[in-house]
Amino acid sequence: MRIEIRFAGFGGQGIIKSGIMTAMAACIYGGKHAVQTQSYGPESRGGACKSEVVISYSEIDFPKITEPDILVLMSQHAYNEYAEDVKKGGTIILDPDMIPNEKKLEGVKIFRVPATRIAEELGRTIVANVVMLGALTAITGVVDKEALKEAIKANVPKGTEELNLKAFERGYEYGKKLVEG
Amino acid sequence: MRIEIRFAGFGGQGIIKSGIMTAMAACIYGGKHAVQTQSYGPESRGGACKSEVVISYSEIDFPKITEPDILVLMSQHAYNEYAEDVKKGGTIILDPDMIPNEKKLEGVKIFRVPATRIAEELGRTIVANVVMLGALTAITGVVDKEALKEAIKANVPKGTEELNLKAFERGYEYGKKLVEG
Amino acid sequence: MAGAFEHPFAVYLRAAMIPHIWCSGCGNGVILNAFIHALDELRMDLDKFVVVSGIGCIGRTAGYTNVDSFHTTHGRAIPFATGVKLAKPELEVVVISGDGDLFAIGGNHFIHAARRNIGIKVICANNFNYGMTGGQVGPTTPLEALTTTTPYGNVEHPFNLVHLATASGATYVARWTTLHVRMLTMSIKKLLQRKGFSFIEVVSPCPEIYGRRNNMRTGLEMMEWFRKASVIANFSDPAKAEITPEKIVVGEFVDIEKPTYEQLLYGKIAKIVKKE
Amino acid sequence: MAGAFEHPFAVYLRAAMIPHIWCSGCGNGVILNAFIHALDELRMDLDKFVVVSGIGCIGRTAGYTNVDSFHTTHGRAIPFATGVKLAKPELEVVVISGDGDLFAIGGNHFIHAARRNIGIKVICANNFNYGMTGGQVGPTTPLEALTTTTPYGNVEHPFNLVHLATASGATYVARWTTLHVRMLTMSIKKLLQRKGFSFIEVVSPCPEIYGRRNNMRTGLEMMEWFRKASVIANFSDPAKAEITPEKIVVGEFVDIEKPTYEQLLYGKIAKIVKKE
Amino acid sequence: MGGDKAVLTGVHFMSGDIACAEGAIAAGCRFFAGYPITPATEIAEHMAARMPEVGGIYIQMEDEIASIAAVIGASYAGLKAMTATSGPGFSLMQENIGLAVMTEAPCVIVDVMRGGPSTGQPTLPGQQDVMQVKWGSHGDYEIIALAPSSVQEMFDFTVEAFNLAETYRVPTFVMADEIVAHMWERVVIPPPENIRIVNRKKPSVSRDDYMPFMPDDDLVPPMACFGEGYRFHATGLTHDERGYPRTQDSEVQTRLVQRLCDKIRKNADKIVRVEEVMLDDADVVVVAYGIVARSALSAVRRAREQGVKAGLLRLITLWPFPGKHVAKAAEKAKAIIVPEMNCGQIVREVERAAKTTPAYHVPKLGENPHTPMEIFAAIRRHG
Amino acid sequence: MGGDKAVLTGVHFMSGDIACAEGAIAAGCRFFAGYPITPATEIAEHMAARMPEVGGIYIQMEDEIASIAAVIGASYAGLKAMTATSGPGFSLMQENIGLAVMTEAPCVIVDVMRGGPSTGQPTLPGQQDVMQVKWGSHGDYEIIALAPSSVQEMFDFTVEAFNLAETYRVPTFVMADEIVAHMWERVVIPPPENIRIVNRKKPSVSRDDYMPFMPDDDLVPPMACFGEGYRFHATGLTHDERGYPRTQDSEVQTRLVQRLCDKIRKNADKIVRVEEVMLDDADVVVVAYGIVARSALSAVRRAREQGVKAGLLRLITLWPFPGKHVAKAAEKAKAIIVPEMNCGQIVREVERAAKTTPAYHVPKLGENPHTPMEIFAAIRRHG
Amino acid sequence: MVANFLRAPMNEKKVLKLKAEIHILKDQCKGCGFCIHYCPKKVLEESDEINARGVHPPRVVDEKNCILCSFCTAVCPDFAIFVRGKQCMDGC
Amino acid sequence: MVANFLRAPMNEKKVLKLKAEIHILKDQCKGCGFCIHYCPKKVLEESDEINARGVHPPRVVDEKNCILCSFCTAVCPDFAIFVRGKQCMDGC
Ligand SMILES: Cc1ncc(C[n+]2csc(CCOP(=O)(O)OP(=O)(O)O)c2C)c(N)n1
Ligand SMILES: Cc1ncc(C[n+]2csc(CCOP(=O)(O)OP(=O)(O)O)c2C)c(N)n1
Ligand code: SF4
Ligand code: SF4
Ligand code: SF4
Ligand code: SF4
Repeated sequence: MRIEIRFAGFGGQGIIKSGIMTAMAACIYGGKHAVQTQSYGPESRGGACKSEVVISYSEIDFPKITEPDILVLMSQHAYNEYAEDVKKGGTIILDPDMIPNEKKLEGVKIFRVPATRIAEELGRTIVANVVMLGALTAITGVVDKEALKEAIKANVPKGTEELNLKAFERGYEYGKKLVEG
Repeated sequence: MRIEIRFAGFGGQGIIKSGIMTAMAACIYGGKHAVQTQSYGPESRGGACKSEVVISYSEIDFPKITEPDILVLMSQHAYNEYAEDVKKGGTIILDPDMIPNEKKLEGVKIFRVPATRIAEELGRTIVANVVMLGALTAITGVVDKEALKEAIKANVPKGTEELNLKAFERGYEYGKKLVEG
Repeated sequence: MAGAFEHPFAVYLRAAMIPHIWCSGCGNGVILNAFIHALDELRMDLDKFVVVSGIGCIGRTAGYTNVDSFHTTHGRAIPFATGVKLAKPELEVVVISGDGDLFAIGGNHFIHAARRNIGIKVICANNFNYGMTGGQVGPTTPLEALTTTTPYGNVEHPFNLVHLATASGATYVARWTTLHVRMLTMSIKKLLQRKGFSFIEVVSPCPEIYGRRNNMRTGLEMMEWFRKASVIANFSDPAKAEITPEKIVVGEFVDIEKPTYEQLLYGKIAKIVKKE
Repeated sequence: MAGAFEHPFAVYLRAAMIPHIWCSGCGNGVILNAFIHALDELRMDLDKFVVVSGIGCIGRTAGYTNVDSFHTTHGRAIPFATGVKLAKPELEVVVISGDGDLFAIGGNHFIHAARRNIGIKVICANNFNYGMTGGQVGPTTPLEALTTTTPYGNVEHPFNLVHLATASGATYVARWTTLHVRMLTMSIKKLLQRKGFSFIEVVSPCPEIYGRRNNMRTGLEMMEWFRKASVIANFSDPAKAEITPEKIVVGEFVDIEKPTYEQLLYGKIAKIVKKE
Repeated sequence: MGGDKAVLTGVHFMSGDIACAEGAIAAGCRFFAGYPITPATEIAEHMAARMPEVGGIYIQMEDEIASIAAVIGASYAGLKAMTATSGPGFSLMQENIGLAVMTEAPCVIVDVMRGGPSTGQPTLPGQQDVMQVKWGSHGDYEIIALAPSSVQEMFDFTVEAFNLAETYRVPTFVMADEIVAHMWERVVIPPPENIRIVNRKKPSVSRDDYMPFMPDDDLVPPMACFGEGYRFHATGLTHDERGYPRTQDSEVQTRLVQRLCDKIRKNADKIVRVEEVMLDDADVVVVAYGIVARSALSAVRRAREQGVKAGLLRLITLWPFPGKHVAKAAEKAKAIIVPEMNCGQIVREVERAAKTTPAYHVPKLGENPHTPMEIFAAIRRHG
Repeated sequence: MGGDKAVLTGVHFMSGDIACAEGAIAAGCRFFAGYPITPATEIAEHMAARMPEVGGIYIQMEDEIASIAAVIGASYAGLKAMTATSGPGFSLMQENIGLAVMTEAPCVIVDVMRGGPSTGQPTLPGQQDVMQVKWGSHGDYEIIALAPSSVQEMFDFTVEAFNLAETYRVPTFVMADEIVAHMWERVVIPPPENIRIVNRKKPSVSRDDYMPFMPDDDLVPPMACFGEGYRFHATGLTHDERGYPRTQDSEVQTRLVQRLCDKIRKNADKIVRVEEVMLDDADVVVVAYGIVARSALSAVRRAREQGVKAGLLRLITLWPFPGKHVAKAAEKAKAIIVPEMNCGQIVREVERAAKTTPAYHVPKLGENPHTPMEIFAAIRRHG
Repeated sequence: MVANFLRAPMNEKKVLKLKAEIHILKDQCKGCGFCIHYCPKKVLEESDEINARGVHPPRVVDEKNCILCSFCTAVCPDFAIFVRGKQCMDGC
Repeated sequence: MVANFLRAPMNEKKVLKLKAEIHILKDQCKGCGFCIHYCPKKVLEESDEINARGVHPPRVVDEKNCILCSFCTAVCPDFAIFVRGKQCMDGC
């Protein structure tokens, strides 16, 4: 089993951290093999940015993604660039507020999580990525919920653990609802 | 025919120029092939210094000296280093005032030309090398006298031509006397 | 090319390269704006105008200005510009680059170009750190400031750039902040009209990278610091032109005449060529 | 090793490397002499003493002094010394090198070490040109001087090294000529006793290479120029410390206290290590 | 000083750059001088945070030239020292890498390769400096260079690099790439007692007898350091065994430069490391290193699944080049495939060693290494 | 400007360094930026005296990095430009040589090789930078390098270097050595009309249509210069045909870097030059270049006199490497002898090309090149 | 000159007045707030709208207060705002 | 201290005087003339002798005039001259 996940958005949205936390959860707290790689441009903020995670039961040779099973998209640009890359039958989770223009995609499961809005409600837009992680966990089960919570605690700035866990839960609930319809 | 000449002394004695003038005389004004190479140390003045000339009727491949036919030596250090390199039957021209300690050498023609003293008499120690060139010409005939005079004129600082030609003549006469016994 | 957007300065910009890469609230855009403003007011001949930058956030400037332009390696804008200026002295050659580019890796070229009085013009965006590489300490970072490579506080004394430029021999030296857009534009106009090596330091907000770590999370907060701390002291002693949390001394510090390198050099050449 | 010759300073020298390579009348030997004199008077612990030089005639100094010594590449004496000093702050680290080495190719390292106030000591032999490579123009060559690469007269304005050092942040700055052997020795003693980045420029004759082309054929003639032109002006404005045919301003210019880089750094380290 | 904090024994999830920094600290590195550059900056940043905790020195110099010079200085002052950079900075370091070679200063230099030439693609990977690391400085010399393929190896090989540097008194290189450096993976840091640490040989003679460049039988001279009372001299000029300049002597030059080369060449069998996978009966041999070796392994496995007798020769040391291993593998093989993230570099060494067995280069530039499929296709094509 | 004084038609007795400077001036070089270093200093000194006479610029920069940067600047401003240095300075130039490659700035760089590594033996010769010239900068690239054997060739090859630089928009190197540079020999400077001069292609389109990095069929883009009204941009970053940075695009990187390599590789047959002496029936082939080729010629002649079928393949272009010529010579030969003033550099390329024909390296360091006898002995040994 | 940054002609007695035309290139704006904050007449404010870059560009509160100082134009890092003076009769 | 550059103890009342002992290491000398020229008491002059380096080293004209200022020692670039004060009774 090899699962490929791509997170994409723009610099400043915590895209890269999302990948790291997911991979770490799968690996350190989940006992699987996992690797995270990334790609970003010259802009310090606002540039296109992506983070790729491969999770597997066996050792991972090729660490990059060829055909993502899951896409987590947080900007229009990311959507335009990557939405069509997803594997047949794969999953796209996106923030509809950041992606006003969707095109028609066939054979793909699409979940719309207004992560930025939820994060704003929590008082810090910056945790939108963690909201997304919650939704990702609920929707795909690709990583264990508790494992991801551990990974979040290990990766966010001291003092913001609670806020982040709350964001995660909010995302998780939102995702749950979407799956359960 | 390939003739190898080595000039050696210390920095500031005009050793390198001597080689250039000799080679230039042989080549430009003498119609032969000639090449000059050099070697010197880190000292701007006073360091060991040598200048090598190869003269030939045919094109010169290897431009360095393996066994000099002629040595022109102007310091004790140069004498100690090189005197024994000379080809059997070869010629050494040296300045005895600069080389107080000579060892016994067999099968070599030795000519002692007090070039520095003669140059001092002419008022400029700096022309000792040109005195030596005069003696070299007279003793070995390896370059044509007029050719060397042309080379000297082309190479010494403007305004010093006369002094240098005088030095050359003095060396030439001294050498002549030595050969003619 | 112009008209891709309708700002009156659009013709001065390469539309395909805009939007620029700079963060929201970054001072680099303000500097570019002031620079173009000065070009515009002086009606410079853009066919005889060269912008050279090194590597860094502000180093992208060369790519944005719609004139002959070159984006050198990190730190080498000044010697490249020197080559251009000497080869074609009729060109106006302006270097726009960062404090890291010009004064860390490129410091030697700066002091030598100033010493020689090469007629190039240098505008430095001083944002107190290396923006492009994510906010490391640089030669202008204040003591005790936090950066990614001074997590326990900076132990390096920063340069006083106007003092250094003066001691190196620059003939025009000024410092402004990005809040002083009017003075800055006026100063850039002077810089472009001087003959000799001329230098303007622009204290500039880098909110995303520097500000964030030092309690100024937005460009506005940094601009407010500039507003509160700035003291204009024209032609005061460059040695005393400090930048501290409380005080940023700005103004013009040097404005003198001295024969340029290219004047002296072409003077010699003219004499020698004539002699032949 | 000592005793190969019987001068009282012989123990400070590596006998196998003497005689040095310097020309008759070269000031480098005078500087070495004054340096050893200062070491001797201060009874420095020679086991805790490092001399670092770059490339050039004076750069051979490291090889002559009988202490731990390193002869770096051209221009890199200061960053090498920085590595030594930070790694073992208990060592006294002195850089002795040329104006070309320290201020042409190495200029950037100088201004940054001064800025950081690294506790290394720098002595620069300023002989107005590159001696080792046969006398090319350098950053200290006077305007209009003749060198092998300025056959029509120099068009580059020279640095004022004491001004540059001051503007860069040096805490001790002095200039002497090789004729001022007493003051120079006293000054080197001070330099060795200061904590911060300290700098002495020694104006020094290079008769064979520089003097010859500029109407001073011997060391004596150059020393006579120094004698006639020198004006001692202690703690005068470094900006005005000129070197012209008529006037050589010498003296001490700066002598201040400021925490050194290694004090600040080791201070931080001590706190952090303790915290654990 | 800082013993406990030095080796972070345990299981971690780290980026390659951080693992590299931790490897250095575990190996005993206590001096880091550098200048920020993508994608090596995080090594510096991590060192800046960690060095003070272990009583070590972090200094950010004014450029890369100063960084390597300071590293050599610290090495001579007795510390294990390192710097990290990427292509543009690596090019700037070349002159003083030569100084480290000539003065036999043990030190470690990490080059995190990005897309070149020139400023190129700062945030994308490359394997374009693998010839430069051998030939980038003027003059003849030999160095040691390792190529990690994983975050774990960023840790392990950095430790190893220090050991090799100290053993042979030679600058030793970790030739990483942007992917390996920025990638996050699991890293296991062993307890200190399980990490092999080598320290430079010290002189056993008195000051008067000490000759800083007199080699032992292994061609490596014991190394005194500044402040230890040996009062010795070192220079980048050609020097005799005492360290004194001998710029006119051909014999001294021959002896010195030949030894500097030979101490690596003659010890090459001890230094060289490769990983051999299914080579015994391989018709097609893939020679790969660094991040590409992972794709290659995948491709070789797939080929075997499909009945193609493919094997992988992974180069762990790029330099000294494992020529013998290539020659051996080439003997039995019909073809050699050399996928590299460049326009053809190590393939030249492979060709040299493989003699008549043809070597096919598979170039790749930009963001991604070769996919396993791309290498598999090449195996198919030439197998 | 200065037309009459530019070409000193006639017979001269000159040093190699002076001949090189005169060659540059004859080729149209009007900008020299440099930093003194033995044994290349005399080129700078001669340029300092001569440039003003022909209306050109001589500037001594603060170091070699600045020198090459200024040369690139002057080249972009439209002048033919050059610098000259030796090993230590050459190493420092590497980063910006990469910039010249990436921005396709025609320029000439003379490296007068001395004994290395590091400061080494400043006044003695070497051939130790011949791999560095190909691999010294980070990233993939190709350059052109010529190896003169005589003072006459110091003149001729410098002219040729400018022509190649202008033709291919690539930094072109004259790899001299201390002997050739300091040696005095006869030089014949032809009348201007007999000297072939090539100037860079200029754009034939308007400003709006001009794409500064859009190649013609020969893979070389026409070059506008600053101040000509094209208002174009150039960068050391990976860029598209307009010169705009494209740092995230793998395709642009592949297209650009591959073209930069291919414009030399695919034109190699036009660029490569060798001299072949008695190769037709040669059992033993000596491959040599630079000053050593003269000894080799002598040795080959001596061998023939003694009935040994020896031949000489002299490499005039070191890069692109004349691999085809070596391969052809190797086909018939029993052995190849490669005498070099280094510890084994070009011999590696020879081995690569010669496949199974064994190549024997004859190293030599210090003051003198191999004597003809030494090479002859090697011919005997392996012949 | 391409741009036309005229200061309000305070001392002209006659007829014409300059009316400000404030142009905001919304999608260019990165939302730094400089124009809003440093407008001497508080002519601008943050809008509710979210633009292509995910920020709230400025909007004009009351164009009439604008004194055409052009500070907003000059301080905008993104060339996203500029002001033109339109001649009109008093009171238009 | 290894060296022993004492100034003449002017203010010691008693007995002893310092007699100068000028040591010239002839073959070290490069003949720059600094010591001769800058000796305040003109104690030294150029000798006729030519040394190993081909120059005329200094020689002492009159040791008695030496005031032990050691300037010659300090200014010599080649460590070729040094002065020692030897204690002796007045008049020795
Ligand atoms: C030789 C080299 N070293 C390091 C770098 C990495 N680098 C790119 S930009 C930069 C710093 C830029 O800082 P500054 O000039 O202050 O500009 P800013 O980004 O802050 O505008 C560095 C270190 C490089 N490109 N080349
Ligand atoms: C990188 C490099 N460039 C150039 C040189 C050649 N070089 C050796 S010494 C020197 C100049 C020395 O001048 P300075 O420092 O003033 O010392 P001086 O010889 O005058 O005492 C130069 C340019 C070198 N060794 N290395
Ligand atoms: S990182 Fe700083 S300097 Fe760079 S664009 Fe962002 S705010 Fe500006
Ligand atoms: S060349 Fe000049 S600096 Fe060098 S040793 Fe001679 S006099 Fe001294
Ligand atoms: S022109 Fe002046 S007054 Fe008008 S909106 Fe802009 S800043 Fe405000
Ligand atoms: S100054 Fe420009 S970028 Fe900033 S808020 Fe105003 S319009 Fe937007």
